[in-house]
Formats: sequence, C-alpha cells, structure tokens
Amino acid sequence: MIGAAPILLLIIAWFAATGPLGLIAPLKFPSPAIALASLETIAGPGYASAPLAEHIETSLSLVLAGFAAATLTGIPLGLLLGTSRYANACINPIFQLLRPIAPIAWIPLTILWFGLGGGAKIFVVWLAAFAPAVINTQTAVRGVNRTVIEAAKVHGARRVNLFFDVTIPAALPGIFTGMRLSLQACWMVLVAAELVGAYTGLGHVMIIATEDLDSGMIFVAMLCVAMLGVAMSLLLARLEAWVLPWRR
Amino acid sequence: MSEIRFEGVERRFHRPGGNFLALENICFEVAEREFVALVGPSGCGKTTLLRMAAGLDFPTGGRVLVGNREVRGPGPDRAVVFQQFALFPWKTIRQNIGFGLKCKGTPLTQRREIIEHYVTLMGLQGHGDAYPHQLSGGMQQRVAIARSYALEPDVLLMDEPFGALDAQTRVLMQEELVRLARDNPRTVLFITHSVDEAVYLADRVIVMTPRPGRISAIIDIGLVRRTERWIDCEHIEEVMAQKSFVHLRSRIWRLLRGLESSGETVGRAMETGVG
Amino acid sequence: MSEIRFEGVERRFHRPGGNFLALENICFEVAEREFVALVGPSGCGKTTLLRMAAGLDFPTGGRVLVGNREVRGPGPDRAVVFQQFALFPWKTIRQNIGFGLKCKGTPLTQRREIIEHYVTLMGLQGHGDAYPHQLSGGMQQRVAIARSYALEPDVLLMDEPFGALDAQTRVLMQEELVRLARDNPRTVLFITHSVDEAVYLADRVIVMTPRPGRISAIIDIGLVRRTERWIDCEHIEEVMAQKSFVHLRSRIWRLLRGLESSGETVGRAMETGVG
Amino acid sequence: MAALNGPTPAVRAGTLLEAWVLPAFGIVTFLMLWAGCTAAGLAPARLLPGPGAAAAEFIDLTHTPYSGAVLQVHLLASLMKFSLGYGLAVLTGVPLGLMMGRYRIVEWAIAPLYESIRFIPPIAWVPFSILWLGTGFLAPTLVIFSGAFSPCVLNAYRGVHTADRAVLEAAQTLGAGRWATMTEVLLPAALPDIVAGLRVAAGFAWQSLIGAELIVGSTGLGYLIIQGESNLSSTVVVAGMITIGLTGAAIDFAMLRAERFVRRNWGQ
Amino acid sequence: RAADSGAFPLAIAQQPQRWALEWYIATKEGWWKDVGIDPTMTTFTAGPPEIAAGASGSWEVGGAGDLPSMLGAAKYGLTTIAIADSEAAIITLMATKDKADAYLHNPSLIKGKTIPETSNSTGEWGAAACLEKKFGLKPSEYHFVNLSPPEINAAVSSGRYDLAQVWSPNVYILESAIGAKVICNAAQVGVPITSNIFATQAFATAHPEIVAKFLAVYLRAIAWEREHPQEAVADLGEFFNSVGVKIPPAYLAQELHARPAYTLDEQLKIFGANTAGTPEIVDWWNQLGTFMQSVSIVSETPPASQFATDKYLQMIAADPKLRAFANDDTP
Ligand SMILES: Nc1ncnc2c1ncn2[C@@H]1O[C@H](COP(=O)(O)OP(=O)(O)OP(=O)(O)O)[C@@H](O)[C@H]1O
Ligand SMILES: Nc1ncnc2c1ncn2[C@@H]1O[C@H](COP(=O)(O)OP(=O)(O)OP(=O)(O)O)[C@@H](O)[C@H]1O
Ligand SMILES: [Mg+2]
Ligand SMILES: [Mg+2]
Repeated sequence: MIGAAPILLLIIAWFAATGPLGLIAPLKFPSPAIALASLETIAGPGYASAPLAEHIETSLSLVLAGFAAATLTGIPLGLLLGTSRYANACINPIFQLLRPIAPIAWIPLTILWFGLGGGAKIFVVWLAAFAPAVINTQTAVRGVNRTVIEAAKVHGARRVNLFFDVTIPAALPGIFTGMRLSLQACWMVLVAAELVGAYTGLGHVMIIATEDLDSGMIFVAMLCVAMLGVAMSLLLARLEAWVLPWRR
Repeated sequence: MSEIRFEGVERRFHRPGGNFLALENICFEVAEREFVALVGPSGCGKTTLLRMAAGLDFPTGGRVLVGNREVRGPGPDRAVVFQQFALFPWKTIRQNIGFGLKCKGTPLTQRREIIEHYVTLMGLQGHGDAYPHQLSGGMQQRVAIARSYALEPDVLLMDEPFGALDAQTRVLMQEELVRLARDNPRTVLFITHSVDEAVYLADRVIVMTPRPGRISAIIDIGLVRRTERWIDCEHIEEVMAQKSFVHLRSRIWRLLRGLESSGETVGRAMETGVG
Repeated sequence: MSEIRFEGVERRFHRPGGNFLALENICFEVAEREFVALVGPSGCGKTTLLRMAAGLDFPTGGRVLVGNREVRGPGPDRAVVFQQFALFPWKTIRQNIGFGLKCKGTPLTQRREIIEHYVTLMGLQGHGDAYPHQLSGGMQQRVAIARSYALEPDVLLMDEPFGALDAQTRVLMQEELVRLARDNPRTVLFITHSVDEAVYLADRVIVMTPRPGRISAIIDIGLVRRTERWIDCEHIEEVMAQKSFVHLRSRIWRLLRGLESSGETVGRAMETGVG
Repeated sequence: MAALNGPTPAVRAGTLLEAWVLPAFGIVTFLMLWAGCTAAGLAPARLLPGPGAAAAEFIDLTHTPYSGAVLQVHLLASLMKFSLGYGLAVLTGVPLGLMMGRYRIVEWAIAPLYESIRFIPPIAWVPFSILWLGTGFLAPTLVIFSGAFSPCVLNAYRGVHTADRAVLEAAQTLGAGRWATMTEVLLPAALPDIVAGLRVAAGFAWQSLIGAELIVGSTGLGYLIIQGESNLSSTVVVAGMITIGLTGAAIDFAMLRAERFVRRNWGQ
Repeated sequence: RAADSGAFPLAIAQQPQRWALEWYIATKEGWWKDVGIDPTMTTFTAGPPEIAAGASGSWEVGGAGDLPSMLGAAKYGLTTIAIADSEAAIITLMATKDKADAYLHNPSLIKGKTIPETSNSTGEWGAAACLEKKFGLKPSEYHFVNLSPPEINAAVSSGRYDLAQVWSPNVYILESAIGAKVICNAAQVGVPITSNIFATQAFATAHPEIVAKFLAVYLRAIAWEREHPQEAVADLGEFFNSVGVKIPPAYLAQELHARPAYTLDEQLKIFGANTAGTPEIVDWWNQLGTFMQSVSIVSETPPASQFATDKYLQMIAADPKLRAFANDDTP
C-alpha cells in the first residue's frame, strides 16, 4: 500500500509552503529546518528527560504489550459474542455501555488499581484497543456465509469443527481488519496512556512539547509515532498475507 | 433404518408482501436404499424439500422423518451436495474433500488414501493444492461431490449435483453413481432438471407441480429397470436407446409440459401408491 | 461492426506451484450476427475465453478484438450472463433487471415497461419485489438472463446461461433465443455443456480440448440448418428428431469423447476453415 | 403433534429472551458486581462511588448546574461537536475508502499519507488544531475528525476488496458508469463492513471528543468529567461517564440497527 | 451585538483561578459599560492551550501563570501588562495526613520516593526548590512523575502516593477530602511566582486605549476587594461555582489571603517605574527564565523589556479619570 512518490511530493510541498512561499508561519507548523533542528535536539542531547531512542523504546514496548493484551482478550470475546446469541444478548449491553467511555476518563480508577507504573499504561492502551478487536471480530463472525456453515454441518461438523474450520477462517479477514484498527487505537491512545505518570515515551514528548508550544518537537514526535505505526502495520499485513493464502 | 418420510409437509415463507406458500401437503417416502429423483419446474420447492430432509430447514406444517425419527438438525448420516457448491474458500481441494472425514476422526493415513482416491476419480489431479477460487465452476462442483462421497453416508441428498458438469464428466459421474448404488446401495434423494438423468438413475421419479409445490405424480422406474435388465448395458447411450426408457422419459416429459390435466395427475399419483 | 476475433490468444495463471497454462493459441472469430457455441470439458478455459471478450480478463499473449478494436475493458455493448448469476443481492428482482437500463439513462416509464416484459417472459411474476436470496437457483439465473436481455446489446456473451434452469424453462428459453436470433440477430458467444443445445442454437460449434485449452474442431451447423430447413419445425423435439441433427450431434459427441485422434481433429479444424 | 409448532414459536421465545431477559440479566449482574465492589471496599467511594450514589448524582446534575451548566447542556455541547466532526469524517472517509478500493491511482496517491497519519493520536492534533483554528467549535471538531476518519476509510476500503468480484464485473458489463458503480454496487456491497467501521469510528470519535474537551473548551461532558476529577467529586465523574456510555451506546444501537437492516436485505 | 451598544467587543482568556475573580466582580458590578467594553470570556483549564489559542487570535487579552506568559512572549510576542497575583504561597508540596509530620521531622524519609508533579510548570520549580532548600535533597534522590493536577488528586487520594506537588485550589481539595497537609510552599523557599495579565502584541499596538481601559477595570476590582473583603469571599465562591471548582467555603478566605493582588500604585512600584536600577519584577523574571532554560522549555528567554511593559499602567496613572476609576474612587 505504500508508494514513495506521493510522500516525496508531499515533502516538496511542505518545503515550499513553509519556506519560499511562506504560506504557513513557523509557529503554526514547523518548517523542515525547524523540524530537523528539533530532531537533532531530541536525538542527541535529548528532550523531555531522555534521548529519542529511549522514548521510542518505552512507547514501542507499551504499544506492543497493550496490543497483545487487546488482541488476546478482544478476539475471543468477539468470537463469543459472534457465535453465541445468548452470550451476546447478555454481555453486549455492558460492553456497549462501557466502550464509549474514553480511556482518559478511566485514568483516576486506573491509578487507583494499577498505580503509576507500566501496568496502568498498558491498561489504558488495552481499554482503547479492545473494542475495535471485539466489534470487527463479532461482525466478521456474524457475516460468515450461511451456506458454507450449512455445508459444514451436513458433513458432520461438530461445534469444535464448525468453530475452528469454518467460523475462524471465514472470519479471519474481518479479524485482521479489527487488529489493524486495534493497532491504530494503541497508538492513538499513547498520549492518554502516558498521561498516567510517564518519565519517557513519545506521548510524553508530545505532552511536554505541547506545553512548550514547540511545534517542531510535536511534529517530530508525531512523525515517529506515524512511522512506527506504519512499520507495525506493514508487519501485520505480512502476517495477514501469510495466514490467509487463499485470498486473492 | 434410514428411510426418509415426508408426512403432509407444508412450508410457508415470510415475504414483505405477506406469507408465501412454497410447499403444500407433501407426502412421500424414500425407502431404505432406494434412489428417488425429484423433478419439477424451477422454484417449485425441490431444494426446500431437500433442505428439510437435511435438517437445514423446517416445515411449517406436517413433519419430516429420517430413520423413523423426526429431523431436528443436520448430521453426518445425511450428506448433502449443494446446488451452489458451498466449498470452503479457505481450504485447498484436498482439505475440502477431507473435511467430513476429519470431523469423523478418520486417521490421517486412511484419510489421505480416501482423498487421493476421490481426487483421481473426479479428475482433479494436479489441482489438489489449489484453492476453490482457482478452479472452474465444473471443477468446483466436482470437489463438492467428492466431499460428500468421501463420507460414505447412509443417506445422500443431492441438489442438481451434475448441473454444472460438462457432458463428459456428467456421464462419467452418472455411471459412477449407478455403480455405487449397485455395489453399496444407499438411500438417495436426488434433484435434477434432466429427465434422462432421472430415469437413468432413479428407482422412482417424483414429479412436482409449480408454485405452490405439490406432488403431481410418482413414477416407478425400478420395476421396468429390473424387468428390462438395463443393468446389462455398459453405457448410458445404450440404456437411452431402449424402448422402455424412451417411453418412461416421454411420459415424464408430458407430465412436466402439463400435457396431462392436473386431475389426471393426482389420480396417477394415487394409483402409483405412495404419499 | 461487432464481430469478435481471437488472435493467437494465450492465458497463463500464476499458481503457487508455478505458471499454469490455461489457454494456448486460440484463433477464431465470431462474425457479426453469428451465433457461436463453445463446448469442451470442464476446466478447459471456456469461461476464461468469454471473460476476455467481455473485457474482464486479458490475454497473456495474442489479442482479442471486438468490432475491430482491441478489448480494453467491459462495456454495455457486450452483455454477459455469468455462470454464477452474479446478481446484486441488495436489489430486488425488478431493480436487478432494470440496472443496465438505469445506467443507460432509459426513462422511468419506459424502463418499467421493459422490466415488466422480462419479468413476465421469464415467468417471475409475483417475485418482482423479492430479493435474490429469496429465489430458487433457477429463478436467480432467469433474473440474470433477463438483466442482460433487457439491455438489447449488440454482443451477447453467455456462460452456461441455461445450466441451472429446469428442463421446461430451458426449452422455452432456447426457443426464445432462437426467435430472438431470427427476428433481431446478434453476435453471440455461447458456452454450454449440452451438445444438443449447441447444435440446436448455434451457427457454428467450437469444440475445445482439455487443459491447456486449444481448439479441437469447428463445426459448421448453419449450412445444414438452412438446407434442412430446421426453421420450419415448431418445437425443439422435432428438430432433434431430424437425421441431420442426430448426425451432427454424435459427431461432436465423438469429438468430446476423444474418439477422434487429436491429429485428425486438428486437420478437421483446418478443413472447416476458420482460425 | 410436536412438529406442528415448527420453528416459529421457538424463534419468538428466543427473541424475547434475547431482546429483554438476557440484556437485563447482564446489566443487573454488572450493577451488582459494581455495588459489591464498592461496598466491600475494593475501591474507596472517593474514587469509585456505588451505583446508587452515581444515579443520585446523575439525577441531581440534570437540574443543578455543574461547571456552569446542567448535564443536558453539557451533553448537547458534546453532541454538537461530535456530530460535526463525525459527520465530516463519514462523509469524506467512506467515499475516500471506496475510491481507494476501486482505483489503483487513488490508492497509490493517498494510501501512504493516510497510512501514516492514522496512527497519530488525535490528542496530538490538539495543539495544532488550536494554533490553526482557535478555541471555537472547529478545534475540537478537527480532533474528533482525526479520530473518526480512519476507521471509515479503512473499512470502506476493506469492504470493496472483500466484495464479490463477480458482482462488480456484472455491473461493469451492464454499462455502469463510475458513479453508478460506486453508489449502486460498491457502496452496498461494502456496506456491512462500512457499518462496522462506522461503529468503531463512533467509538474513536467519542474518545477523541473527551480528549479534546479535557484540553479546550468550557462545556461538554469531557469538561464536566475533568472538573469533577479536579474536585475529587467521583460521583460527578461516574455520572459523566454513564452519560457518555449511554449516549455512545445509543449511537451504537442505531448503527447496529442499520447493520441488521442491511444484512437482512443482503440475505445474510 | 457590540454595535448596538457601541461597546468595544473584547475577547478575554481566563482560567478557573483566583485572579479571574476580578473580571467576575467587574461583570457583576457592571463596570464594563463604564469603559465601553463588551467582554467575552473563554475559560481554559490550563496555560499552554490558552497561549496556543492566542496565536490563532482566539482572544486579545487575558491572564495566566508567569511561565505561560513568558512562553507566549518567547513564541509570539505576548506582552505582559500587569501582575495578576502573587502565588508562591499556594505552590506547595503536600503529604498525606499520616506521613506529613514524619517527613517534616525527618526529610531523609523522602529519599527514593515517587512524587507526582506537573512537569515544566512553576509547580515543579517550586517543588524542586522546596526539596532542595528545605529538605536538602538532590534531584537524584527522588523521582518526579508527570501528571496533570486532576490526576495528582486521584493519585494521592488513591492512597498509593503520599507526597505530591499541588497548587490551589487542589491544595484545599486534598486537605478537606483526605486531610493532606502542606509541608512546604514556594514562598518559604523564596521562589517568586506570579500570574500575569497580558495582551497580544497585535491587539495592544492597534488599541492601546482599550487595553488601558481593560486594565483599569481589573485594577478597580482589586481595589474594591480590599474595601469589601467579605463580599469578595462570597464572590469568589460564586465564581468558583460557575467554573466548576468546588472547595469548602472555609478555604475561600484563605485563598484570597494567600494570593495577594496589587493595586495600581503597588503595581507601579513592582514594575519599578519610580525607582532607579533593576525593578523587582525583572529579578523575578530572570529567575523564572533560568528555570525555563534549565528544563529546556525555551532555548533563550526574551529580555524583560520585550516581555513586559508598564506602559498601560502609566497610561492609567496619567489619566486622572481613569486613575480614579482604577482606584475605585468614583462615588
Ligand atoms: N428464504 C426464503 N424466503 C422467501 N422465499 C423463499 C426462500 N427460500 C425459497 N423461497 C421460495 O420458495 C420457492 C421454492 O424454492 P426452492 O429453492 O426450493 O426451489 P427449487 O425447486 O429448488 O428451484 P430450482 O430448481 O430453481 O433450484 C421459491 O419460489 C422461492 O422463491
Ligand atoms: N484466477 C485463477 N487462478 C488460477 N487458475 C485459474 C484462475 N481462473 C481459472 N483458472 C484455471 O483456468 C482453467 C480454466 O478455467 P475456466 O473457468 O475458464 O474453465 P471452464 O472451461 O469455464 O470450465 P467449466 O466448464 O467447469 O466452467 C481451470 O483449470 C482453472 O483452474
Ligand atoms: Mg433448487
Ligand atoms: Mg466456466
């Protein structure tokens, strides 16, 4: 999905708009020079109490842990809600009620239950990434072609077979969509998660840079998040292609 | 104990405009190890009938019994070949064919053997590891047939299984089915649009009326087949050339064409006995 | 200007195991207003050929021309009836049939008229507002046929259009197609598994070899049809009873059965002229 | 005879159970767990009040202003921002996703930018949105938009890709133009996926809204919550959360109905 | 709206802080009309977004802590025109009830503790100074964790943390809710912290007389508070209520007392208008600038001359009518 040319065009447009054309004031959006200076600052001496590598390491491990937690809990719940009408009727209302509550709103309770350590941040990431995994899995399971299910049943599929040989493979494309959205949610909630007492991390950098009105640094942090997100999403796409060879 | 019985079956569908009566007062039975073919105009409810025997649909009136027990759901004792293939897109051809066996718990080596047998029988060599979307329509249907055959079930329910096959394969399959039915007879309910096929394969042919589907006539072929010793013919063309065959065939044709009045038809249905 | 020409067409597919040659050196043409039927074993590449004429697939060698211009994509000048219906599940039967007309910008009242005409012609009365999944397989195929017919295109590409129809409707449709072809002839490329159908309908029948698909023979029917005046027969059975018909039919059968050696076949393809 | 009842009565009993009994059971169990937790002291009332206290506060807030307005006014303020940002995201995101799924060239041009932007936390847009658009209605809208946009795009794109190819081809051979292909074929074919995307997007949008209100704005449910939190009035926080939950659930319910409708007519 | 009454529409940025009380009083007493200003208030929960909003022209005048003020000066020439209040006394380090005495007694117990605080704020500055000067701890001997004030409340009241950097009104909230105690404040260790009143440069150059009138209204409210302390306390309660701050009434007087505001004459003195040498205020700002550079909020601080001006205070002083108005001398 990634082509280099449009990105190059974009970078040229950015140079032109902030530089020679002067369309955008540096305070409102950094010019390449300012962004580069910010990058040098954070990569070398560091910013917001640590160098860039450390921030990246913190955020990356946080996202990975949160994503893993969300996937490992969200997909099973989605499968349950999708396959069992009764479980769905029972659990879905609670899920729907709790889901819209922003992770930020949970922060006080998070601090109460998990303190200000890694657990609290992972919990916040999990809160955000959980719902997309559940919803897409559930939708995918519901959408499984009925004739195919019938075909499996008449060939003697018991619940186990039906589940592992039909429901799961048929739902996998949808599950992967859910995982992609879930991964995105992980990164999206990074700032909120690192509101819960962070020393380092890209979200922390964003918070500090926001308070400092340092548009260059905000931009650098955004760029890092975007690039890490893209990299992880590409890995996920690879995984998907490998898991689903039967799709065109 | 695997005969199929329809007792006064009725099926209505809900449609936005109101109820839609698809089947009305269907009474017949397929005796154990009997081969019954169902013919009738498109939309008369053949598929619906078959789905009820499979346990995939339920009557809104009357009841359906298989082996003297009311049908409550699908099971591996009744294999179905669907009109629209219904293969598993995520399984290779081999995995598709082996699915039922896997569910049954057949050991791997034995399973492999059976799968290879059917891959060869259906002329699918070289496609065993392809996915369904990479095959032509006819090939997909052959996979679907193999998948059901591989289970060797007591009851076979087939919905136009040969409809998408080419003439060549179709004949091959018909002959194979007859051979199977001779060597190892099963209870078969078989839907087809080809009168030739029905007469060639079935012990009895059931002719249905258009909407709402009712039984118009039940024609006994088995007796003729036995007395005329069709079994001695090696090829289908030879059978089709027989006088008795042509006679039966045109009788069914006339029924389908509506050349016989419906009153007469009902009478005939009575006279042939079952229902 | 709507003839179809295949010039040395080749089609390879990528498969995990390597390239898969589906079609090889296909050369033939369908003249303007000619009706050509394509027969051949399942998986020999008939559908693929038709898709190329429709502009839905492209050759990996050679070229396909319609009306002297290379095919670059699909268009409403070439209507396609698909082997697997491909109806719009979210549109009612009427909306499905009227889709092409709507795209063309036919005014509503006129559209309604045309739709009603085809609903009646195809025996779909009372189902006009149902959704495809509420119809039987045969009815779905009738909708698909109506959808293409309604457009009255110059070129008709049909992939086993009558495969899922019941015998009755099938004969009706065949007769209707012949009537259409007589009153308002079109360029037709027609795939079928039924040799009878091919001989009854086509001006020429093209027989293909199994994998990789090549042209095995091209048999001219038109001449016989005209000299023997099949057109005078009212019903299909009468035509089928004619000596000339039976002769052509068994010749194609023998070709398909592989009773003629492939060398002979190629010679015959040459002799019949086109390619 | 047993068979005479057929499937219909069983189905009806199922829907009654499904529509009312089980959901009620679920909610009641949840409330009891909640009440139990607070009563047992697993969470001090200062941080997590019991359901009773929260409900009382909820009722109280509907007529006693808190942070300058009553609950309804806060809710309305949030809903206005939500509808604008979310509506904008749907109206631009879904067509974009369809286009990306349909046309290689659009995919090629847009995908890289889209793919990278979608990971950026909506809250990270807060400073830029304030710098560009000030504190009016538009800054929170931009933040909400950035949260809701990408599920719309992604699911529409996915929907096109998983749509039945044969149907698309049929439309093309019937002479469907670009517009007709888009609106009459791709959109309905992708609709089940799109609706799932809209549900996720609504969730993301709510979350971003709250995030935005925490930082800018002097009305809205997010603002109410943050004020409650500052004042250690946990009842206000929980009442605010419940309002958010109920509203979000209502939005989701509407989506679900739409999805059901779509699926029924699609024959699934 | 503005055109009808002929009043000048003015967008004002405020925070739910004690120093915004003056505008509340002015509105309540109807003083805006007297100077021909029609104000629109926007409430921000914190300084940084307020300063950012100023860059896009969302407001023309306002108030905020001195750190955001200086940030705005460095970024886009925000001009401080007066001191809002002095708040060193309410920038505190608090400890939970059970630990407060122990920490005061034996500061070495603080070693190795995790202390929630708000990074890059004057609060951090004050807390660090407290820990260093009052308790003799080096930065390496404790851990600061960055949290926003509401989360600090949650963290301390959850019982997991027993020390925190807190400013008002959270000081009172924690005190009343869980009995936490102040163990040090910035005033005790001599850190000068203020909140400021400012105007965007573009607006100040275009409408100096409006800025002066706006400031006169603010100063008049300060003078009025001196004369009506009881009413001021009540008004503070009302104001806090309207912006969603809930503190027990008992603390309202304390809040007013702990955060002194300055009348026109006092402001002129602080700005050093009448004395030679470095004005007091310049010294404060130099200290603040050093702190901001040390935590790399800005790479260099703007000179005081660019950061602040007493021009508008002088304009009021020079205009007898306005001066009388600002001193609340009018009958
Ligand atoms: N789910 C459904 N909802 C409404 N009507 C339905 C449904 N399924 C089938 N029908 C109707 O019931 C009738 C019988 O359908 P069925 O599929 O059994 O026909 P059929 O005899 O198999 O036809 P064909 O030979 O064309 O496959 C048809 O008129 C069809 O429209
Ligand atoms: N997308 C694809 N990928 C790989 N192989 C394909 C693909 N599509 C078709 N094939 C192969 O090309 C060959 C020809 O297929 P095609 O569908 O044209 O056959 P057909 O003659 O129409 O058969 P039938 O009569 O059974 O419909 C088959 O062997 C099939 O497996
Ligand atoms: Mg059927
Ligand atoms: Mg085909």
